[in-house]
Amino acid sequence: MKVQRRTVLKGLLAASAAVAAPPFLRAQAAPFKIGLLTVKTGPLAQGGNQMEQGILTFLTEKNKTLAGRAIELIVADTGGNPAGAKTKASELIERDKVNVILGPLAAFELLAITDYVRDNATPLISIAAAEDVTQRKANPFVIRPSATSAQCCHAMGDFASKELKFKRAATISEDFAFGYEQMAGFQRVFEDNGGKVVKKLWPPFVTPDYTPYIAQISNVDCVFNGFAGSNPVKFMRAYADLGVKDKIPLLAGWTAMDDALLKSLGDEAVGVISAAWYSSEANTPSNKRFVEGMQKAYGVLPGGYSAGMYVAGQCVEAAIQILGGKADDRKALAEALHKVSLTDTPRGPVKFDQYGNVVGDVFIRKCEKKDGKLVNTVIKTYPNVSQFWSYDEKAFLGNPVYSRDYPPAKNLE
Amino acid sequence: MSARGPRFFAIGVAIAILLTLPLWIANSYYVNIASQILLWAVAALALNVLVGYGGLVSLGHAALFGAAGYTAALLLKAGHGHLVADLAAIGFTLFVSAIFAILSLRSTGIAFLMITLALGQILWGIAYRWVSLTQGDNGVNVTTRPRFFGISLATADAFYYAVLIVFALAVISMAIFVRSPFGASLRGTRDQARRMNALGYNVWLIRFLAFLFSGFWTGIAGLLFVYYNQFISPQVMALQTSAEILLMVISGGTATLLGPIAGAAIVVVMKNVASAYIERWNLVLGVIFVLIISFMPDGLIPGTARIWRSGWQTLRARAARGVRVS
Amino acid sequence: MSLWLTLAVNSIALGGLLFLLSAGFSLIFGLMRIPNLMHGSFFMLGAYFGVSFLQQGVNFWLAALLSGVAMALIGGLIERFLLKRLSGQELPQVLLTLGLSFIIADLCLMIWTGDPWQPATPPQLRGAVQVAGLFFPIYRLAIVAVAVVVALALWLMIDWTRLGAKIRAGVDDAPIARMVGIHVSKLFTLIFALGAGLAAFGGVMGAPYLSVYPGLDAEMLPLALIVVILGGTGSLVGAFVGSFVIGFLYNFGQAMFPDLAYVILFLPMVLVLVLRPQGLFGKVMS
Amino acid sequence: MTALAINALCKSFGGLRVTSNVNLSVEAGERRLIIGPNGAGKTTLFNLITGELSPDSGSIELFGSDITKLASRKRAHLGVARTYQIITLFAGETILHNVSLALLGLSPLRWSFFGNLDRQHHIVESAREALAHVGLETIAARPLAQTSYGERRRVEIAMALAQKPKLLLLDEPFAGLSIDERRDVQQLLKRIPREVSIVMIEHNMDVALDFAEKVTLLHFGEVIVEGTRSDVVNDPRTREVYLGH
Repeated sequence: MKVQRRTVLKGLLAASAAVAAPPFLRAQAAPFKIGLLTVKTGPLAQGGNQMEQGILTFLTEKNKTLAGRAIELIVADTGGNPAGAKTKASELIERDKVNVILGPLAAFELLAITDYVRDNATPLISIAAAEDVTQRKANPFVIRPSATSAQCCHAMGDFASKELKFKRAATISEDFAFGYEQMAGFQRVFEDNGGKVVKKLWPPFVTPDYTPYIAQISNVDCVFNGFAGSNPVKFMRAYADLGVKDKIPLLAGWTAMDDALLKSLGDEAVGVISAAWYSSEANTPSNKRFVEGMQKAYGVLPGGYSAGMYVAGQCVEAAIQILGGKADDRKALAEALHKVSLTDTPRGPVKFDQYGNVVGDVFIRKCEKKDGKLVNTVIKTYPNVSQFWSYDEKAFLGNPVYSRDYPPAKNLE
Repeated sequence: MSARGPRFFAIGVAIAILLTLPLWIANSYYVNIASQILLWAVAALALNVLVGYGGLVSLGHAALFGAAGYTAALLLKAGHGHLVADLAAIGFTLFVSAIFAILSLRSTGIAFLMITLALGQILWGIAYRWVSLTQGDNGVNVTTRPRFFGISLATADAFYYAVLIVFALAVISMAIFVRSPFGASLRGTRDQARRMNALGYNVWLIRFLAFLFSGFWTGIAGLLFVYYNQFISPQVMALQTSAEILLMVISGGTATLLGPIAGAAIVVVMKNVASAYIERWNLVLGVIFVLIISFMPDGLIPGTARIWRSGWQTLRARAARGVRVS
Repeated sequence: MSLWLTLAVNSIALGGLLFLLSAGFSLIFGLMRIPNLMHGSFFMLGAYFGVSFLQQGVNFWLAALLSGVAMALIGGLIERFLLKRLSGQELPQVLLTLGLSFIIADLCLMIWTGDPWQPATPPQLRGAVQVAGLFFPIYRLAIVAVAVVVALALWLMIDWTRLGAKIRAGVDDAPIARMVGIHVSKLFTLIFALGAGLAAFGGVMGAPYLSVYPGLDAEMLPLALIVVILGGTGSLVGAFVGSFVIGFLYNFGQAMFPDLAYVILFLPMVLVLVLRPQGLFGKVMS
Repeated sequence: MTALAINALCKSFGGLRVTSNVNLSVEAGERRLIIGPNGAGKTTLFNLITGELSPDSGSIELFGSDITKLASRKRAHLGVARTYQIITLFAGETILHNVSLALLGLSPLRWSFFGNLDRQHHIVESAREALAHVGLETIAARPLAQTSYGERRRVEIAMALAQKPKLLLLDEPFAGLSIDERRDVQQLLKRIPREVSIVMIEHNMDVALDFAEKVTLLHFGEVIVEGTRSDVVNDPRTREVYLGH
């Protein structure tokens, strides 16, 4: 804790030094360019818009000046596909010469550009969850202030087995890497605590009707779902409509019960327990500012996509502070970003492990209806959760990356 | 016949511009955009063989594009050399094209479109679901670009010239193909399939070979794509990509050499360049298509040529009148 | 046991929704030979209209009807001012309908944002039927009932009215219909409007269980295509049977062959097209 | 030698018999006229001979060899050529290109990916020759869209002739022509050498009668009368078919 505070203090000193510097020095510095890789068209635009709102809220709050540097934000729309992400990353890096990139949204977009940002030595702060980007293929230019796919799911597995005392679980998630990794994390901790995952269902990303999958669920204590985008809305309605929700409690990953999604959900979401790395209920000063700013500017309750970008903005600010005046050296910036340690962010304290992934709190929330509105009430906080959970880092990295087949599901029925 | 002079001049200017492009576009980003236009133009030219000259509208070409890209990416990842990977990619694409052709050429028109669409979706589904082979939506990274005669294609400029060479070969082969007896036969099957049969042509085989020819160049474009992005994932095989290539062909003008190239330029520029300035670029792209089709139903290139000609004639007529008056 | 029963009942429910989606598509395709690649957009836009009406406090059924009418108007205008000029030109029609679908998708994103919307199930139809351990939402059964009513209405219209006779003549042979004095041009506008309206109506009906979100258009279009291909173009019976066949294929396929989930609908489509290009109920097109 | 021998040929569409047990024998070099009212099954018979339709039963022999099961394109290579009642040309091309396509269909060159069709001299020369035969050589380069109906009829014939057929099937070559144009086409048909056997369908007896040695009357898919010109004209059944009593 002490070390953290000292870094922050040092950062603050640097900031005040920057402010105190003679005006002509500040005026000479070209604006610090932040490139935002987001999605503004197509099916993923929901999360993409929230990302943009998050960083805009942060920059507005800071009056577009971070640690004394004027900030220029350049927004690029990838269209939600890897090739688009690559082209837009090259637009930001080669044409606009940005100092740092925030984004992209989806794991498959991130994977398409990690080699590219390393080759072009541009720091990237992503909220995409692909595990290996901060594990076996850790990239010195990438940090992730949100969470790996499994980071919250480990906690969910723990909570489901230890606190809820569930013994048998089914999992359901989209048939893609984000889903595999989430379900794997849940399964690993749940089974290590004596539980059994007896059914794993993988509907395609595009599934008009989840009934064929839901109908297969029976004889379990709980169902863990990891849906993302607009899918959770569809899934949870079907889950409730088919009468399963009254019999089998539903657990969820962060994307499935994100606070920003609550306005799209109805009574079917009441009672769902979720694990998330951000809660709009969190009682930190910065979160209050953030939630207020989002309410004021957009009239919405923020969720993880916005919060992730707000935190990313804070990381950029802290890194500039660490570097004092030399924030234009991208390699140094990447190193500084790894060293960032923040005590007050909307998601709580944030620091990074040596692979660039966040170590931070994970909240277990229960969805309730208060004054006619849905809220995710925090019922337990797991502090300082690492991407490796309580496992030994070396052993963790010695295993294959989480996937559909790893860890193997030995208890399927 | 007198149109030959200006035409050669225009072609000469185009070649000069393409050859010197990286010199006066200093920024590698724009050079990369030029490479993208050329590589998509190759794909559009390939599809145009079927759509424009064969009258066979395929909505499954993204699968062929992806088949080449995946074969190359997976073989490279397995440690094979570029030559082996590329040859195998083309071979596999031809094989897939042959299967597509055998199944889809039982019909023409809308039914052909539907079969190719369904086959494309099936291949896309395989790329998505066969995770142990394709790594699903995580995609496959390609770590290196090939070297040509000792020249690395890692830089934007070098890669541009490599794509330009391939593009030029594609254009030349299309130009030869269109004029060739086989090209004439294919156009005949488009216009009067039954009569062609009665004249002694093997209509099915002509279409089959045209499909392979189209598949070959689609595969080449797929290879360029995977080397350009150094990455491939199932998204590129989705219906949207097939539709995009088809839109390039139709908006530019089917059965023309320049049309698909112009169409590719429109789509690539809108998607990648205009999107940086216009937030609702997708809407603008849609509006552009609607405008093209409203004012030039035969496509941008034939439409512009028509307007150009009639404008020229009015000008000349007006000039002639002016002379008389004075 | 209850799994199979649930799947079977749900197959029928999904079939009902698919019929609402594809009946109009089949008519447009069969009569006008237009590959209407914005049919999914009609469905999505209709659903969004419905969402907005519902937010204004409009009754659910009224919202569905209003949305259908609004979409029919839009569809009619599109046909009258854009598609009409391209009659018989397949490729320009493809370009136009795809271009319009881009526009509609982006407009929806602008107006209704990227957030998913899921209207509440109409209060009269909430709850579930419970028989012998089977639990099934009433609303989905209501969709089947609506689909059957719509099918009957369409059938009555086509088989028993003058308009229907004209449509049948038009489907069979447009030039001849024109010769015997049927105003094909007006008929086409009407059919296109009807198809658009039906899709929009279906969109509202589907909204409480599919929800509405960007990308819904691209999800629904292939389904409409598959239904019509399977059933045969221009055949109402074909669209009806095709919808339920796809409903069953989808439900049982997803549950029984999860590894084939992506191709479960396209494999039969290829099979039908290769073996019987005119579809199960279609006539041979020359 | 028999050029064309048709034995007990049958074809139905749905329940409708359009070719009913047709027997027909055309000698080498013969000119045969097939007449019959609309819907008699004349064009269907042509489609069966060229292989564009396949018969339900019966057989077709061309110069003694059975071609019943042979693909349409292979029959073209054996020397069967035809014209169409409804003009079936390549509308976007020139007259010369249309005829060149007919020639290319029988040439192995059709598979060539290289070279320019318009510069294949022997094909272009033969095409010009065929066009000269029908009197269109001066407008060979004209796009088809700019030609008259009568000229298109002649292009049809030129395409068939260009293939140097052994058996030429003419489907209503006079349909829609003016009196002058008819005379031109009559002249042109007369000039066709005797190595070519010709079967001609004509709805209108007057134009074509003097062309043929033998006439076959088809009605509802059946051969009603067959014989010399006068035999058929004078046969009461002919009158019944044509005048309806």
